[in-house]
Amino acid sequence: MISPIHIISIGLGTAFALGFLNKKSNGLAVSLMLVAIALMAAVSSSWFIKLYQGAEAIEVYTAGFKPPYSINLRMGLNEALLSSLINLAGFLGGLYMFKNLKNTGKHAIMVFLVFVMGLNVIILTRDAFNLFVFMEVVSIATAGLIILIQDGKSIQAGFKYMIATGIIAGIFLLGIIFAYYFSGSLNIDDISNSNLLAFKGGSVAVLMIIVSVVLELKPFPANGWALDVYEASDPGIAALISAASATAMYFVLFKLMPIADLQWYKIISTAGLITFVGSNLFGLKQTGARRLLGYSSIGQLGLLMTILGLKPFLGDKFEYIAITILISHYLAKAGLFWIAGLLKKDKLKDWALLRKKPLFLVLFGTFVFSLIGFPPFPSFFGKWELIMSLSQQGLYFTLAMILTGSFLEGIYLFRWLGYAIKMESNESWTFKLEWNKVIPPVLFGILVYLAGYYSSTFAENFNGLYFIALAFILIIYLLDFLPAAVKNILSILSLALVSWYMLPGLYSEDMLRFIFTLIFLVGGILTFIAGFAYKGKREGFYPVALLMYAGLAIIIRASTTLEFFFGWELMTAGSYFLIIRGKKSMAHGLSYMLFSMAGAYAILAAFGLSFAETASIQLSSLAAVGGNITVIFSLLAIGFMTKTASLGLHIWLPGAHAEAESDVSPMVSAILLKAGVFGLMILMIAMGNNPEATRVAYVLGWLGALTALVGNLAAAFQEDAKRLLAYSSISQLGYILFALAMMSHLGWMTAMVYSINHFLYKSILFLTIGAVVLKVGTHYMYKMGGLIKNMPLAFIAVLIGIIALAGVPPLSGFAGKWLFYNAVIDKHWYFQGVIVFFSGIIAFLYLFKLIYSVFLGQLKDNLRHVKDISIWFAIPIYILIIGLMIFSAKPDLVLKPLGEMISVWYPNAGLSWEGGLATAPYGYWNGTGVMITIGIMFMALLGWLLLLSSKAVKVGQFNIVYSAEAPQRPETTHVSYNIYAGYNKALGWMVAPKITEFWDTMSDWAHSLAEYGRRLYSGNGQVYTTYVLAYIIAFYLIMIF
Amino acid sequence: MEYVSLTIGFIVIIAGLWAIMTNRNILRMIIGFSIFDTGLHIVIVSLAYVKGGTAPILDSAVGINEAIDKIVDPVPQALVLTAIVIGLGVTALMLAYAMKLHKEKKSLDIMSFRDLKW
Amino acid sequence: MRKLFIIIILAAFGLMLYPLIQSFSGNDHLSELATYYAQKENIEKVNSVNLVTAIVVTYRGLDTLGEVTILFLTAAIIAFFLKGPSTLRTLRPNSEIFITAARVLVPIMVMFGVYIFMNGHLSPGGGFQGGAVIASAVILMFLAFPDAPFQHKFFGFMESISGLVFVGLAALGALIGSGFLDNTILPLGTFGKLLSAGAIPVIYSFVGLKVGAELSNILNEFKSVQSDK
Amino acid sequence: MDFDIKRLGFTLLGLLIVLNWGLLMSSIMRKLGARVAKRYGIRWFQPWLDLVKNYALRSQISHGIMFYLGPVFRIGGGVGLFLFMPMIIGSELWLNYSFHGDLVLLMYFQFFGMLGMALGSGEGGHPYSAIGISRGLSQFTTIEVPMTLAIISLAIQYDTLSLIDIVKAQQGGFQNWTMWTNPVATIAGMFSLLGALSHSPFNLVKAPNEIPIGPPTEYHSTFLGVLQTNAAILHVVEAALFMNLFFGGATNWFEFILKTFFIYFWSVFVGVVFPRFRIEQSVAWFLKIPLVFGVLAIILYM
Repeated sequence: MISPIHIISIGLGTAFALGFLNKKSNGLAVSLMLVAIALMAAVSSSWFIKLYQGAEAIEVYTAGFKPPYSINLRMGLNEALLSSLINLAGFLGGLYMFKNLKNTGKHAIMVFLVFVMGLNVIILTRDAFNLFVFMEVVSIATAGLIILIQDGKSIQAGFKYMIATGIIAGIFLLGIIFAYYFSGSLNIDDISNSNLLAFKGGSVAVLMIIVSVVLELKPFPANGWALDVYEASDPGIAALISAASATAMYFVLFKLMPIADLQWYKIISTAGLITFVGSNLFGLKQTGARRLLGYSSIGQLGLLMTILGLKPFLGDKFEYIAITILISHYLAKAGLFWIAGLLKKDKLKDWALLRKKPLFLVLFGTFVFSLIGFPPFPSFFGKWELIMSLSQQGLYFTLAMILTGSFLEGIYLFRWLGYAIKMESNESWTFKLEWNKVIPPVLFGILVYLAGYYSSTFAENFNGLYFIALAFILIIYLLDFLPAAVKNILSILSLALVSWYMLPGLYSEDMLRFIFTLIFLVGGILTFIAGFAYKGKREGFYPVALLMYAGLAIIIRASTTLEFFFGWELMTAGSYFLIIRGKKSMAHGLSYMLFSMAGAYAILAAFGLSFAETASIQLSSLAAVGGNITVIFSLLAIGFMTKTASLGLHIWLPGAHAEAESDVSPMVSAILLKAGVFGLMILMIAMGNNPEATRVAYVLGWLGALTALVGNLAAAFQEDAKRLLAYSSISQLGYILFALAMMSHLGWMTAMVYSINHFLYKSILFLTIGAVVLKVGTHYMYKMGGLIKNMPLAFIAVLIGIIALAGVPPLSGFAGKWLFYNAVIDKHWYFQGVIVFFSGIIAFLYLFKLIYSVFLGQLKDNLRHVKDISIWFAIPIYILIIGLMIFSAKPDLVLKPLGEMISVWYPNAGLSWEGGLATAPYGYWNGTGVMITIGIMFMALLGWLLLLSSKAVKVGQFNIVYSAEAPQRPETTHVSYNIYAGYNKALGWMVAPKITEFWDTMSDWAHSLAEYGRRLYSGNGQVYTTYVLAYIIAFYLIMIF
Repeated sequence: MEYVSLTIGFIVIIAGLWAIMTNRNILRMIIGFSIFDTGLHIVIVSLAYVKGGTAPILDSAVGINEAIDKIVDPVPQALVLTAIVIGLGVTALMLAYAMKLHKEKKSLDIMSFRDLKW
Repeated sequence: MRKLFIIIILAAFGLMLYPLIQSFSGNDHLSELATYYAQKENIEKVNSVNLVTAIVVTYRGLDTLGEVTILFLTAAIIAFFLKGPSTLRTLRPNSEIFITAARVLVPIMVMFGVYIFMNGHLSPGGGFQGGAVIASAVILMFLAFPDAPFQHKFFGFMESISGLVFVGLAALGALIGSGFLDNTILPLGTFGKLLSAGAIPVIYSFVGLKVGAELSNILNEFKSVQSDK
Repeated sequence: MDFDIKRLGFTLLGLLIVLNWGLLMSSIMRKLGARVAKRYGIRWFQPWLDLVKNYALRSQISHGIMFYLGPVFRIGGGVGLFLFMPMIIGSELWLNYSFHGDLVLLMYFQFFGMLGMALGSGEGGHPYSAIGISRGLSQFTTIEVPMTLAIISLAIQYDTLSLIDIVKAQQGGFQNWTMWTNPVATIAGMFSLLGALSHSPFNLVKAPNEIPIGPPTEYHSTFLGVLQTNAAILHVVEAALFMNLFFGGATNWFEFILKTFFIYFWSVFVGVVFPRFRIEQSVAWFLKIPLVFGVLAIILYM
């Protein structure tokens, strides 16, 4: 093995030797530099491999004397890993900047090389003063690299950087020299053994050392200079500062923390937390990509600092958490800066250009998701462990703040991602992509996935098989160049395979999961069939759709909370991309994502609390929770309700579902929302027996009832067909929530029947309306009309769908209503029940409006030649109708097994069966009998009418009494426009967009706060020095009190 | 004696900081940094002083055998040497920056360089 | 208002420094670490009369390497930072006395610089000090002969070669000696003589050359921002 | 399921009785209304004449399949309601097919006809029919609120949702009627009856006098005949529902006729006295006083 000291010899030697080269051989100089960095990387990575295999850490003494007499370097596992990372980033960064470096000349190349070498020494050295020297080396090299582009801004930024770090370095030196005076040694280990904190002067020395390293980590608010650096320097340099320098500085703090005590750890974690939240809050108002990334980098460093501060609490989990989050940040942030450099656009809104190159869009998405901590990226596992440990230690405030910060970060990152995916852009990609600028981000993109897989292998009880699904999705992504039909077949086959693998086992073991698997996967297959109607490639659709289904399948399979959360987040990610594919979905995709993230964090926190109590992450252990049950139950319920779009958390849904593509709407409405239902059921099965949970459930019941009411009322006032159906989904999920919250046999029966029914009829309706929309080219109902003659297939489907939805006998919707009545009376929830019932009747208003405006009334001229819906839509629609009919005619086929299943949890007050006649505690119902009776009667009456009026003459469209004036607004002449105006006058106040206003206000406040707060960064470098000093004073004050 | 030099060192440090934080002229700020550094160096050297000690160079006055009792601590002296050089490097670079900044806006007022903010 | 705030901060900073003075009690004897360096047997291991030099070049040689690197970096950064078209200036001619004095002084100053760094292990002084003296000779030249061509190729070459030698000797210590920067790769010689203390004088000489070259380079860069033609 | 010819026969007979009683009742009510307004009014057999005329008309037009099916749905709703409604307590056969479902089935089956009618006239293409439907649906939603509250109150009171059981519980004398045992629910129920029968002040849906609005105006000849048939049946069946719920049901046809007459009369009486509401007024009205009574009815029995 080559001694680690030769990292210095190689680096410095090459840097000095570059001086011999003349001006013409700048290319050679860059190449030599890359070779040198590669050699350094080889040294550090070979040590990493050796140490990873179990070798002992080694110490290198300079001049042959033992420390503290000489300077020693240590190469342990952590050091080897981090220096490998730094050298890798250095190499790729150098490659990325090949041209810039070459053009600037050998001096810049030397600076770059020394920069990377200096970072290595910072990692390795164990001597405080040596640390200071090399921190200065790096700091000066950074000051040099910042001005590589030599524009006015970068010079200003560099100068601010210099004055700020100048003061910081001075304080650091002062601390070190006093530490030497008090402890008699400059070796870090000796200093930490000498108990400096025992007396005042020593404490101040420790303070100075720690606080200046903290300041190097750019804590909020003493970090204005750092933001300017990120913004102004070349993105390639910013990538290195963010990825490599930050990694090294973080390690320095880690190395120096032993000189301090527990109190200091707490201070550090608080400082980190303030940075994390504050920085991400201010990030909200940013419009420039690089400055935004700066805020995000600082935020991430704050998180890492918090984690370091929590080290005494995290125990042996610390390294795993810190390294996973560090690596995610390292890979993602470098990647993002590199992409920023490629694009050469700083305005966030201009990033729409990126989607001209799908590869980079995918990379961009990957990095954003890995920063936020989505699976399968390392930070997901890190954050998971962090939250688990925090709640185990009872550090709830920290936990809440970390989640808040992450959420804020999510807001701006996803907004940005949304811009890239959806923002209007007319520009074309004019500049050439150089291979040396492409390789680094691509490589980091691949690495972040690999790192994710690797991190998962450390997680307890985590089934690595889930990565097979992800690998399959990757393959589909790689096959994206194929025509849509091929990918469609592959997708259907894959879902069929998974169903075939999962369903038989579940049927005998777990009816609940069986039913949801049917809804998720078979529903998935049916909606995929509709995909055949699309021509072309449908780029990017299949991977994300499969991602959602993979998430759903994992939720079903999950046996631990970690797996469940893994699946939940995958599903969220997949559905986010599905939703944002819609035409005007940019804002809707964002609000969906934000609600989902908030919900996911609520779930995460709840899982953490339950882990703290039961010390187990098995899903079944939720049942053992006792103490914090109200909080855990509420958090989980809120989390799941973001998916079921309950009142207050529903504002994302209408737009998201309405704007989605025709076959995506049923996926996200009929199928995706059921994930929330499944979650609620799992939750209530586990915790429902507790009286405290019952109290929360009572609230949920009211919430469900109000959701149902408001959803239906709002639906009645819509003019957009898909939006109408979306509001209808909200209210249907409100019914389900209400029924679940009853936590009785009949209540759950109702919920299950509603779930199945809603899946059936909402799929039918969304597929049909979607198909119609594809044909007529508008969502607005007042632009349609009279389509019954052109589209009989669609009409019949919608007719059946609305009869079922309305709950009119004899179709299956009535089963839900009947059960519902019995359940409500049985549970004594009369008033809630009446509200739900009332909203059920309101459903007639919008159902009539839907079918009337689209299919009945006058046919519009421009639609005179529209054909019926695509056969590929008709096939799944009619399969679903057959399912609906079977359910209607023989409800006992479904209800009996459901009853058996539910009686496991709620044995009392079920249905009793006599043939087809079901008897509930209050009423009775024979679905088959009703069907037959009504069928015979209907046929008889039809026969009678046929007999009497067989000679009816068919008349033309306009053979009616009609008089009209010239319209001001053409849509108002359509009779269905604002058809329920009177109703609106009477009851419209109930659906005034109070809730949307509420969330808008919240968002405004956050943004105003950010706008106001970020004025702290006045741009004056001198002021920043006062912040730095004030920060130190603040630390001192905290220390002495 | 050493208390005096230490206190003076601290005073010089604070004076340097005052200069950095109140002078809007960039050159004066850089001078402030030099003062700040000087203060640091005085502090370092003060810490090295041993009562009655002499320079840690062995000559006729201090024999190799009695070095331990007669010299002052050589370590901070070595450190201050390094620190001085570092300070020199930083000052030189700052001056280069000052030249460039002046070239850009024909001004040395730190308030003129606030293009990056918020 | 702002000044008041700064006064408060600085006052608080002063208060923060006060415990340091409070805990400071002077030194009655050497610290343990310094005692080690000053022990006879240890002095003989390095064989340098100037203990500070022993520490700077050998014990804590890595710091010195960093220090050299910082000057190197500064020179390199300034080299590409200040590159670009120079602005014109007009100078009034130097006085005869000044020019004549410079002619006499410059060679002496260079000589003196060389003396300082070559005797770094024997007397106060060393590479940095020597280099600085050489650079002051260069600055005198710039002032006296503003039109004289600057041999920047030569200085660049000096800088690189001395840097390489330094690193090479250091690495050699790791390869054949007992550690990076081990000075015993060369014979330790007789205590107190010019050729003693192993590699220390060699290293320090090259440090001196390097520092001199670097500082001269920096000065040249500053100078060449303005030109006379 | 066994096919029971005797039950079918009795049911058809009952349907015939109900139809004719419905026609007669409507003529009586119209006569009464006319006399109050100091007009002479129609002759008592006018409804039968109308019916025969409409069925016999030779010109028939249709706008399409849904238009054609609309009346079928409509009368299916009326007849179906009759089928699932117990008519005469004490006779197994006059209970019709009510053993297939309970009160909930009845409540939801009302929509069957409404929905079909709405769709049928919708295909007619005349905008007024859609306006009529929108008003009808709007009003109907709120009518159902006090009704539901009343029914739930009854379900709590009698511990069942089975209409037969509710009626049986009211037997044994005048004092056992819900009217006396649960007066608040009865009031709420009777308020919503006003809306359900769409007499003034809640007859904007049909607006029979001023403008040709509403579904029936689209239909004529046989179709209109079918609708009139249905109207006759439906009025009686609705009244029968309230009779069963609040007034002790009927143990014989005489009692049935008497009770349904008075129930129907109540709505006519109110209609003669009060002027018509606009649609938003009637929607809001049902959510005021009747709602209060409905809520009270439940609170009293909780």
